[in-house]
Amino acid sequence: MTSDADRMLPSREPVMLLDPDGRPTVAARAGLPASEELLRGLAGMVVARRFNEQASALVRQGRLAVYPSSYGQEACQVAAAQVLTGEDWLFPTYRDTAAAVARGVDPVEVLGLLKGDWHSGYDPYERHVAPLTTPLATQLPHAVGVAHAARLRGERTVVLAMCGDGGTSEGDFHEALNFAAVFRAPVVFFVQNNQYAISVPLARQSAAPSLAHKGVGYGIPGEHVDGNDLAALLDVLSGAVGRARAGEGPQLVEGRTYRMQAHTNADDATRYRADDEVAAWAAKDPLVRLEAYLRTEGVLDDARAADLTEAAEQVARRTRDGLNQDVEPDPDDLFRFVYSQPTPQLVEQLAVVRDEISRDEQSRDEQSREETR
Amino acid sequence: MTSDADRMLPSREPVMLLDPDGRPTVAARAGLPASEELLRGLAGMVVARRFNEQASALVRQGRLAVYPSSYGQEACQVAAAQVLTGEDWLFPTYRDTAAAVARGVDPVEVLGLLKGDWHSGYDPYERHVAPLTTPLATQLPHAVGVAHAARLRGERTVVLAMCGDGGTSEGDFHEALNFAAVFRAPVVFFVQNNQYAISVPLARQSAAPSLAHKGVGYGIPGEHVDGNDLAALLDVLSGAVGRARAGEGPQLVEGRTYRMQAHTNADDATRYRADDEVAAWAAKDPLVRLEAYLRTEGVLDDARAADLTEAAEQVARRTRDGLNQDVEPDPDDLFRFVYSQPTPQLVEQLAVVRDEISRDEQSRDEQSREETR
Amino acid sequence: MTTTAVEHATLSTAQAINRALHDAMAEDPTVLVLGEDVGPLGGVFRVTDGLTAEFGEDRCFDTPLAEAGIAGFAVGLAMNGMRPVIEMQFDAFAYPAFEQVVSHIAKMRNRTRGRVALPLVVRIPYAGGIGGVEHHCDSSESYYAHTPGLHVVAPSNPADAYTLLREAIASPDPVIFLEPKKLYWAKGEVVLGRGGEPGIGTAVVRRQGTDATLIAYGPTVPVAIEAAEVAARDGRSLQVVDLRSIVPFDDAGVCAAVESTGRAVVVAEAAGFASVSSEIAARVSERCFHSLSAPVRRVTGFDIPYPPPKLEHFQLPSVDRILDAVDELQWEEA
Amino acid sequence: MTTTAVEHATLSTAQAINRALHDAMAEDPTVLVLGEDVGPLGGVFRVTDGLTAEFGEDRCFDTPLAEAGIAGFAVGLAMNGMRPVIEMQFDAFAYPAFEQVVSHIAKMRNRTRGRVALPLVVRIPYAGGIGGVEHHCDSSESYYAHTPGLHVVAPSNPADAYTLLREAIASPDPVIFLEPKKLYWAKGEVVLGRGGEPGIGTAVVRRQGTDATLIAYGPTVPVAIEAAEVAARDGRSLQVVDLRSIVPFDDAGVCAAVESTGRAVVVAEAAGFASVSSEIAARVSERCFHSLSAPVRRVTGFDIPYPPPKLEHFQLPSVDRILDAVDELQWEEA
Ligand SMILES: Cc1ncc(C[n+]2csc(CCOP(=O)(O)OP(=O)(O)O)c2C)c(N)n1
Ligand SMILES: Cc1ncc(C[n+]2csc(CCOP(=O)(O)OP(=O)(O)O)c2C)c(N)n1
Ligand SMILES: [Mg+2]
Ligand SMILES: [Mg+2]
Repeated sequence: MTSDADRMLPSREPVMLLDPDGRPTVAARAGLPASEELLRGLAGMVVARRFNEQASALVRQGRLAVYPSSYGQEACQVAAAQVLTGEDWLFPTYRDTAAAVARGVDPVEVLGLLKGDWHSGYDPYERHVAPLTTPLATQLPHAVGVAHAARLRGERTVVLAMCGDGGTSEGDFHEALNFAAVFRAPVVFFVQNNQYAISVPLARQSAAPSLAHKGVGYGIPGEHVDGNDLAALLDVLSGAVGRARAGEGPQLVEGRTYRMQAHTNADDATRYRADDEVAAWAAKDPLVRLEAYLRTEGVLDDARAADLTEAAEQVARRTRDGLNQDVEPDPDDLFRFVYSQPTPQLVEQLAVVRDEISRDEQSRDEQSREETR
Repeated sequence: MTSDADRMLPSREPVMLLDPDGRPTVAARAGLPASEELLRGLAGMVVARRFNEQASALVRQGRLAVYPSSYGQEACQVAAAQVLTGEDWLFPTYRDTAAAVARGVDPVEVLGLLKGDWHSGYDPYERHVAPLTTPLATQLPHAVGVAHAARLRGERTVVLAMCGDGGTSEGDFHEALNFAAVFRAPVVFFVQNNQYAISVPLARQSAAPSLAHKGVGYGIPGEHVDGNDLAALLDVLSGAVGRARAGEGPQLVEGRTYRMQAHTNADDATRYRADDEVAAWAAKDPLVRLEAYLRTEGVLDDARAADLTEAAEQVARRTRDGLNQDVEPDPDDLFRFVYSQPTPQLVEQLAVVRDEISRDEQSRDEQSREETR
Repeated sequence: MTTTAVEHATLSTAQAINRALHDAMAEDPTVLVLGEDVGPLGGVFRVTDGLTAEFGEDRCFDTPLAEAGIAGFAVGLAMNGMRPVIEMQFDAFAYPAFEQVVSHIAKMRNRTRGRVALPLVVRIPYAGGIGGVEHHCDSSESYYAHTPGLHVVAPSNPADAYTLLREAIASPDPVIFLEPKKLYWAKGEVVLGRGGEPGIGTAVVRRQGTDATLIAYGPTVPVAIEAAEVAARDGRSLQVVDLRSIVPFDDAGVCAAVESTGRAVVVAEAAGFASVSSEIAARVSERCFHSLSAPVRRVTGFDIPYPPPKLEHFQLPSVDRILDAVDELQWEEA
Repeated sequence: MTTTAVEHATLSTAQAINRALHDAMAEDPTVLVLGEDVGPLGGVFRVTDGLTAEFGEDRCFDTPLAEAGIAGFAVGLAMNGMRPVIEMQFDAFAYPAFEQVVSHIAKMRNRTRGRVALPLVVRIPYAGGIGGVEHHCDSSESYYAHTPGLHVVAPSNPADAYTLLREAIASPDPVIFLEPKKLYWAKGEVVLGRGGEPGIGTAVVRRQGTDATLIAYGPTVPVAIEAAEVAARDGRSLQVVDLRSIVPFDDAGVCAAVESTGRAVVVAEAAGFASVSSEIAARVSERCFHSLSAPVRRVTGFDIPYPPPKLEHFQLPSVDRILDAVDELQWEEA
């Protein structure tokens, strides 16, 4: 019994394969992910970083209502997508736009929610990416249900479900992990512990030795990993995905990272954290260390780096262009998707809106006719 | 960090100090609770057992609507009350009537909920026993709040909050333990794992190595104990209460016991469990083993045992007598306690009821006058 | 034109629901039944009795004790090709799932522009009249009816219980299916199979009448019918409308009924304030204003927590209280 | 008779609430403020700004991110001598706490025959009109108003925000305190201190008028006033009633107002079905039936999930939509 429990407890320190300077750690002697995987990961991170910057710029330009940036968390964002196959599912939170982009969702559609056109901009079935979920942790039981349904049909699908350190405090986190464990659902719960829930620091969120220690209470193996080390993330997450796929049930992975920017553009992080804390984490940037390693290994040179930057630039351009297009939302949409068929009540209510619009148009027409007269 | 975690993990096997035959185990070499404590505990269990039997009989006689019996769980019921001082608080679930009685609440008032007169029959402040709570695990965050309020005032109060194995699956269990840990609230969470939630066995409730393993995920020491061994329960629970009182924060204790009877009288346990399972647990009866031990030790003899039985008989008599009294509930009560002052709406609604009653009485009077004519 | 042999059976409401679950599961392998104690025990009301035995552990199963988890898990199942039917053990024990119901079950289709449908049913044994203790007798329909994106259905007899549940399970929209507990044991004739009419969204006149209309749903329908029978002995002819579905609401059916009598009493068990009964009264008052000879009256639960067993009869709309309301419909002026 | 120097200040609604919290905390050491981000950050709307600095970590503090936990924890605090004021960060993020609110906060006093009072306040920034994304703009008052045992209050201006919150904190009953987000930045004159009248349970006529009565609360009050101003230019005199408290409801005040005009329009942001606006329409229709020259009309949110920012203006009751409803009050017949 307790040997079982031992197996479920995380390692003493978060797994790190590349140190902040990009040097392989002792743990890396057991092997690092293949170079092409790491290069693919770096490419993803360059895109993610650029995408974060672009989206923040679009907020300043008034093109997005709000943007919760994952700047600094790009290793987690990219690894979450990279360890999955096409048939797998990703369940992102509201902050995980870059992960959705990494999984191939159109960046403009990913930002739909934050642009204000509609609540979700992309088709979840296209890339098997659930809608970005705002109510924290509420998507986790959905992830378990998707995984269980697949398993009932004998499919090999794995679901990777993301949440933040703050999200782990919600009852839904607990219920989801417990359901997954009891039904041995193939779900990898990936907690991005970025040290803050808006202004609330981790210490006010949990007194646990680590968030990965929550696994054993459900009978789920828990592991923590340096969340700014893409190599370690790929290693630990793909191990977890592999075990889930092999029928070993759910897994819990905590990525220790840092929210480098304010919660959203609307937030003022100086109210609750010190600059030197931010600076210390800046020195652990996920892109810097992987780039350093790949250059040392000779896998990356300036030309290749320029290619990555150019590819990221294209994503940024596509994002910018897409968001700069003004789409006039159709008021009929308000009533179109509430049910498969509108209720008689909605039919009446739509008529009210249409009537208002046509009267408005009429009076505008009349006005312009008068003006041209 | 991990050394902290080690400290929070339960022992390999549930703590047992007296084996099912009442023989001290190896673990008991470190000491057993004082004989008078054990005798007090046995007295409590004899009362609890008799109370369970009496209440079940009152259901058969139609005096109680329903009774969820703690028959077989008397050691947990009594220990929960016995380890607390008067200033402490007990938070029982709907099944923990015997624990409330053990804490000195009037047995008739304890059964108020199940008699159907009112939702809660006793004054929670009198003995510091919160109302029996039916929605599972919802009382646990209340317990944390009570503890925190006391601590803010510098009081030494400890709160013991009970729930079942089924209750641990609820989100409120999670949120309560987490709040307690983060605020270092002096709460002992005592899970009576009686192996079933109505018909659902533990294996469908949790895949954890033990429910006590849930502690570490919050930073709370977890321990499990043979829930039919009063000596072990007193030892472990009073240790937990003491540490909580000393400012070491919350503690989690799982008592492994068994619901010997059906969920309530309305349940049919043969639909989901086998007789031999029940029989195996009958051999571990909490009263039998403690009585055997105390007789061996010479603390208990026939005369003393008869005293205990007589005391229990008195509680049963008082319960019976109280429940056999028909109290006509006052319809005004429907409106009296909803707010500190009734809203104008409730004043109107009470008038409707009073009017109906007086018209009923009038027509009954008229009828009887006609009949006597 | 095809002729179908129509199968009938005399069933209690609980049996009719059991049969509907059974028949839906037999027809469609994606229908799953899950919840607390719905497996080997067959549910605390035996509504799911025999389903695990017949369809296996994968099709009808117990879950851990966590209502938000059950609802959220069902969202995932429905997102991925299943048609889950979940049971909330009692009305008030559905509240922990409120967030999942309101923010996801009700909104998923709308959020995703119709791409993610959630064909799931939330079965809730509800309302009082069975001497249940606290938390076991809530009439919670107003919370759901106020939440756009949900269909809310409440049968008043075994036949409707079967027909409406079959339709609910087949529906691409999420349905809150409210089962009046006190009618579980009431027997009636049931037409089996699909295609039983009328469907969700249609109110039905249960009793013809010309003087006033009683509008009821779920557990108050039999009470309204009884009141109409008593009134008939006193020479007053009361019509009884059974809503059957609260959302969608049958404005046409209800208005036609009320306009035919010119008077209306709404009868519902739930606390009246800001409730489904308020909605009915408001709609009827607005839409039938010029046909009304008297204000619309409501006979509802009082605005108090559901009472303990020994006092519950005061809370339940009774025949007498309905007749009192009818008496107040300003007959002198007529 | 004592003469008190009355202190005034010009404050935004957010500042008025901050001041009310501050003054209550200064007067009563048992008043605690807790929730997500209410501490050092001062809340996402800065409503709790400065309270931790002034009163210390024990009096105003952040909790873990768990709304049910916050509400349940507050129940315990209130059971044990404190007066907690909890913040739910946004309307829709209060739903996870629904079970605690409905089964405990609303019922504890009644359950214990008045022995356990829960003097606590649940502050909820609510409703729309600020371009917020999904889950940040719900009008959830109907869920609470339907739940017996809660007081439900919604101020429409800084003065009421201050006065009503002071009274809510002092109340021995639990109060759901709904803060219209879009009014957070609206400034107004505030009378500080206790004893500001009128209190919870009293509606107020915000604008005199003789032709019809607009009944509003919270965020729709300024819109109703604006509509009345526009109507006045067209020669129609509209009265505006501000409910201020939904529960208790001021039947006397509302009826007197409606009877004085004979026509009424209810204006509320929430989806209309089975809502507070249904209740108002039903009550007014029933109680003022013979004074009404036209059916009571409702201008409410549609029965749809709250729309995304670019479409929200269609959902919000607008001046034009209110005036359309007024136009439909059958003036020809008058
Ligand atoms: C149920 C719920 N409560 C509150 C919020 C408001 N809120 C949005 S983000 C956030 C903090 C989230 O912290 P965390 O889970 O650590 O994720 P992060 O923002 O760090 O990515 C809060 C409180 C919400 N979205 N959902
Ligand atoms: C929130 C909630 N959901 C469902 C129920 C119905 N119910 C009553 S007791 C019970 C089983 C409880 O099991 P456990 O927690 O193990 O306690 P035990 O009955 O074994 O003492 C259930 C499901 C409830 N009371 N509360
Ligand atoms: Mg975080
Ligand atoms: Mg149990």
